[in-house]
Amino acid sequence: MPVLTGKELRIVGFLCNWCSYGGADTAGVGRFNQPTDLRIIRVPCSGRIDPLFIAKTLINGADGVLVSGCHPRDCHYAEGNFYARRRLEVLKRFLPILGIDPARFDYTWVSASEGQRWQKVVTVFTEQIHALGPATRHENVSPELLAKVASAIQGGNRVAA
Amino acid sequence: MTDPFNPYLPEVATILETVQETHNIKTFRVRFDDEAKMKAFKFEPGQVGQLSAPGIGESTFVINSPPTRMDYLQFSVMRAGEVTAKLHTLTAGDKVGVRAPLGNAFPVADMKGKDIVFVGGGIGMAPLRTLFLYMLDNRADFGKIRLLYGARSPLDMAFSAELPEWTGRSDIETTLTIDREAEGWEHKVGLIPNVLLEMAPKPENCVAITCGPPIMIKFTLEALKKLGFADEQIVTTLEKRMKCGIGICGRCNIGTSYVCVDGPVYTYAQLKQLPNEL
Amino acid sequence: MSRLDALKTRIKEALPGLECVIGWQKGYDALHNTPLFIRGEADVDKLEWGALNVHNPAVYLPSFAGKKVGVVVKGCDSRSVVELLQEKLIDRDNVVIFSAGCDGVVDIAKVRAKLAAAGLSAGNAEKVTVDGKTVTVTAAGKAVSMPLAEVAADKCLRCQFPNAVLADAFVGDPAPQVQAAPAADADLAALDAMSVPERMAFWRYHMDRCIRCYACRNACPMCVCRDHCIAQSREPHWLSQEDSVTEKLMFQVVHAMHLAGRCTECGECQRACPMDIPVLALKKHLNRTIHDLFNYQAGVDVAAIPPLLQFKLEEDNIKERSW
Amino acid sequence: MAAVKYIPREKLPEWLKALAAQSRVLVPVEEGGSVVFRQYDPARAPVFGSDATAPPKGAVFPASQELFSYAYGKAGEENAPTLKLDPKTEATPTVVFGSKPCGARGFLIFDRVYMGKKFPDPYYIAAREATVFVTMACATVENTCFCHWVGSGPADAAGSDVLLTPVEGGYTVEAVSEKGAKFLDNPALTDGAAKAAEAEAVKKASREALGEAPDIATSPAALLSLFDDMEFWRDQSDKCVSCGACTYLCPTCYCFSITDEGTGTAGRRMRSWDACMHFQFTLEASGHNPRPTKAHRLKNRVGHKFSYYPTLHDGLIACCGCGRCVKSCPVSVDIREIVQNAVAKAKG
Repeated sequence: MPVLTGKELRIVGFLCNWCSYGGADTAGVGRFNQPTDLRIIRVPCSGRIDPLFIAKTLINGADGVLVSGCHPRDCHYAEGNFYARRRLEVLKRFLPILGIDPARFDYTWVSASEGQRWQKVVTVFTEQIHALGPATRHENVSPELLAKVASAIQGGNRVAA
Repeated sequence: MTDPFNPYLPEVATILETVQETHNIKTFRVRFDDEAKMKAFKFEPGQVGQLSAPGIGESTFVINSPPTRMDYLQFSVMRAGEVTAKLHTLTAGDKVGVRAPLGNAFPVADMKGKDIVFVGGGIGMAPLRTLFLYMLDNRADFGKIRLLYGARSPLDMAFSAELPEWTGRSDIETTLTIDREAEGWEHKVGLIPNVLLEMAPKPENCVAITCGPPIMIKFTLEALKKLGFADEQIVTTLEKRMKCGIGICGRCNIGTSYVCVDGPVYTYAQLKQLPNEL
Repeated sequence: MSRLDALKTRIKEALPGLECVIGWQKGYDALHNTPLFIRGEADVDKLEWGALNVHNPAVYLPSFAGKKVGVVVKGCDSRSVVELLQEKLIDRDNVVIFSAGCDGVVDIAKVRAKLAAAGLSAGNAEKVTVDGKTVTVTAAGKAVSMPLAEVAADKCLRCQFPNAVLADAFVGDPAPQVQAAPAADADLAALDAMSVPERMAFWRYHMDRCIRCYACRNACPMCVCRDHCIAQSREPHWLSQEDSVTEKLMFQVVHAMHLAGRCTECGECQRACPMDIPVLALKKHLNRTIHDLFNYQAGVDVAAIPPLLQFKLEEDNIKERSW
Repeated sequence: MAAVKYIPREKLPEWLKALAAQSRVLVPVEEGGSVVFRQYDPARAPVFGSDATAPPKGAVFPASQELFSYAYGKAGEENAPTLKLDPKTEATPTVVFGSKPCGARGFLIFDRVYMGKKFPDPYYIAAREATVFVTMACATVENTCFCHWVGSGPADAAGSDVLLTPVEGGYTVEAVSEKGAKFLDNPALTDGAAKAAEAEAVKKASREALGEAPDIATSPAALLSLFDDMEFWRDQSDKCVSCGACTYLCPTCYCFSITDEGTGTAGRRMRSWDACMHFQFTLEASGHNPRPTKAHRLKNRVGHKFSYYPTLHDGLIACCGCGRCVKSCPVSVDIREIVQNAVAKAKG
């Protein structure tokens, strides 16, 4: 997909059908100014989001991932977002061990009527990703950094040899 | 310098026509885009090809048109997995890849001058069709030709457009059967092995060629044995998961026999020699 | 009576009612034990108990669904059995658990390194004796002694469960708890000390040599999907066949995330890895996260519900971002 | 055969640098506790002492390689849709330096299949022809070594182009093939006649260290006779966890999968290592699987190596006896034991 080099980054949004997708729509209908980096994938519920969707997106080079669902206690399916909250929090804390900046991923709740909140979330998150700049992929680690880390590993099965 | 032959590289072909045979069987008639290659293409009845939907993958199907009719190569595809599901979305004008011919062929030379009994069940009619039509196109070379073709119901019967011709010809004897009574069905009702026993073909100077689902094959073999057919007089075809189609990749072997090159056609006598791993 | 003899006696008594009993026996050389499937009384005498029983036999249990089997376990292995019971992946009535106190098992990679330092190859091991706290390996005619603490598996150094969490036949005296509070995990400490980009380089370095054999997955007692793993599915197409670090690391993420709140840290994934890739570190990190967030440890309570299969209306430790 | 040459240990880098100037040179190096073949880097000392964790199989048969790329063109108002397939069979000139004899000999098993008369494999042939094996004879052997069972030995030059033998202070160097002879033209190599006897003694000693090999000549018939004895195969496979370590690390395992990777409009058809120990290997779209359990699959693996392949290829066993399948197996499944059990059981 064509990216406006230097201007846009690749941010993927997973939005639940019932609240946040509606919230984004409300923001659009209200003609609120928003950055255009976000590509939205609509899912039935934040509880449908396998944390691996996000991990795969980031490992494959996306610059940021934003998840948004219904506010807790407002889930269309009663409790999907409660499960999602646990999974997403675990994932967020898992990312740094992989070498991915956890600031590249956030999750939040936006209801269908909260067009302004959506505008704010998108704007803040996009600015946050722009501050981080384009993501590096594992494949593209610089030879210098690779050599530095490799020389620190003395061999053996251990991380901390 | 021309590149050496690359057995992994499909010929790009165009679908000329498709026929929705049943709810899950679709027939594709294709021609190579390279006319010179199409004109030079040779195969024998029973040989298979790998039909590709590049981007999804390829699967093995018998070329079920006969080598006597080279306007196109015909493949009939039953929807089962990822590749066949993709192929079913294709239509006239779409591109496919074809790697063919692969595998062995029916022992046609051994069948000359003999009576022939075809016993086909469901999609198993596809491999028989190529040989059946080849024999019709060389009718004088063979003795009495009988076809027993069965399916679960009339709606499951592939090649239905051709059935009136097959049943109407006087130089062959065609019997159609379905498993259970259906409205408007004018042919036999009964399981293939039972109908075969009723037909009672004589084994003398005769070859039986059968293909179909495993359970049908099992009971058809029993019926043929009951009728007195020797193992050498019974010919069938095998199916295995294949990737390379050229005897290398290692998944279609039954002991020392690689179904993709040594098969898919085997006599019952040959099958009995193989280890039990169907 | 030794722990081993006591185990043999109990197994012999129970064997007639069981499909088999899974334990360990001597392997192809002195340094390697190997899983044993006791199907007849003559097999019972092959049973071994000790520091070379490195494998987790719980991995085999789900494949015996519907049959009643026995399993000999170390304390750590018993947690896998408990977790399988927690998730109803095996039936309590169909498993008989034999156990004894465990004094720790070796990490063969560490033994290999010790021998290499002495100019010897583990591939020439002729004799291994474990005497209390010392392991002595004879290779190419030379005996090398090493403190068990220096060649024990990492998990043993921080072991909380030297005795089975759950057993039907626990024989002999319980093994003593590891003295002193377990130190922080060295692997995690090392990764914690790295910057985020350094960790990316770390995984790039290690995953590069992954051969995608899936030994880590297949040796994992909690990887119960086995033949139906999404790593090898085309629909959905989670992983491609490209020989890239991205694909290889992505599988480790799949494995780790599917173990979140379920992993008992038996270490089989890393032990099984023929390429010595430190894949356990990912699970250790997740376990720490799970513990921090939900104060939960997998495989210690048959009645407990894994943390990602439940929730609280107000989470105690999750601080959501305010925009 | 050309005369024996000699290279002192400290001159090896000089020779390696000269080779690396002309081709890709792969040497065994230590990486995170494993020994793997990597492109020669003067800053990383090669490890020649012990056998590499992974053999140099990927030098000729990569874990994953492109067979061809595909690209669809959309139908316009005038033109029909298009499909373009673009194969790449070229290979990089490569020297595999410092593999053990078993690692090089593995390709002799490949050759019979990939260089057959009916369907020679252009990808394999290009890579094979572009690769030279400078092999290191074994001065020591390990518990898992059994090359002498399968008609080979610790100084077997079959499949190699040059054979080095470690001697005091350095290595003797012998050209094995014509291709290899061309590589000895380097000032770092001197006359080695004085070292020849010592080298022969090293070869003899390591061969003797392996001891006598058991008689497994009847393995093809024995394994076939046990085909339907599923209790035997259950017992042999009980502890197997069905991973692919044994096959992927095997210098003779040559099976592969073909998959398409890419988007709907463009991508690549890949060939990648596959393992007969995986359930998916023979799984058919219908759901039927001719090798549904690990017992069936292990039977095929052992059967292929010690029965079917030798039956088809003049008795050549499809195993080079490197022992990696034993050493790297997470549960120590021992193929030697299985073959011996089969031979014994078939004898009755």
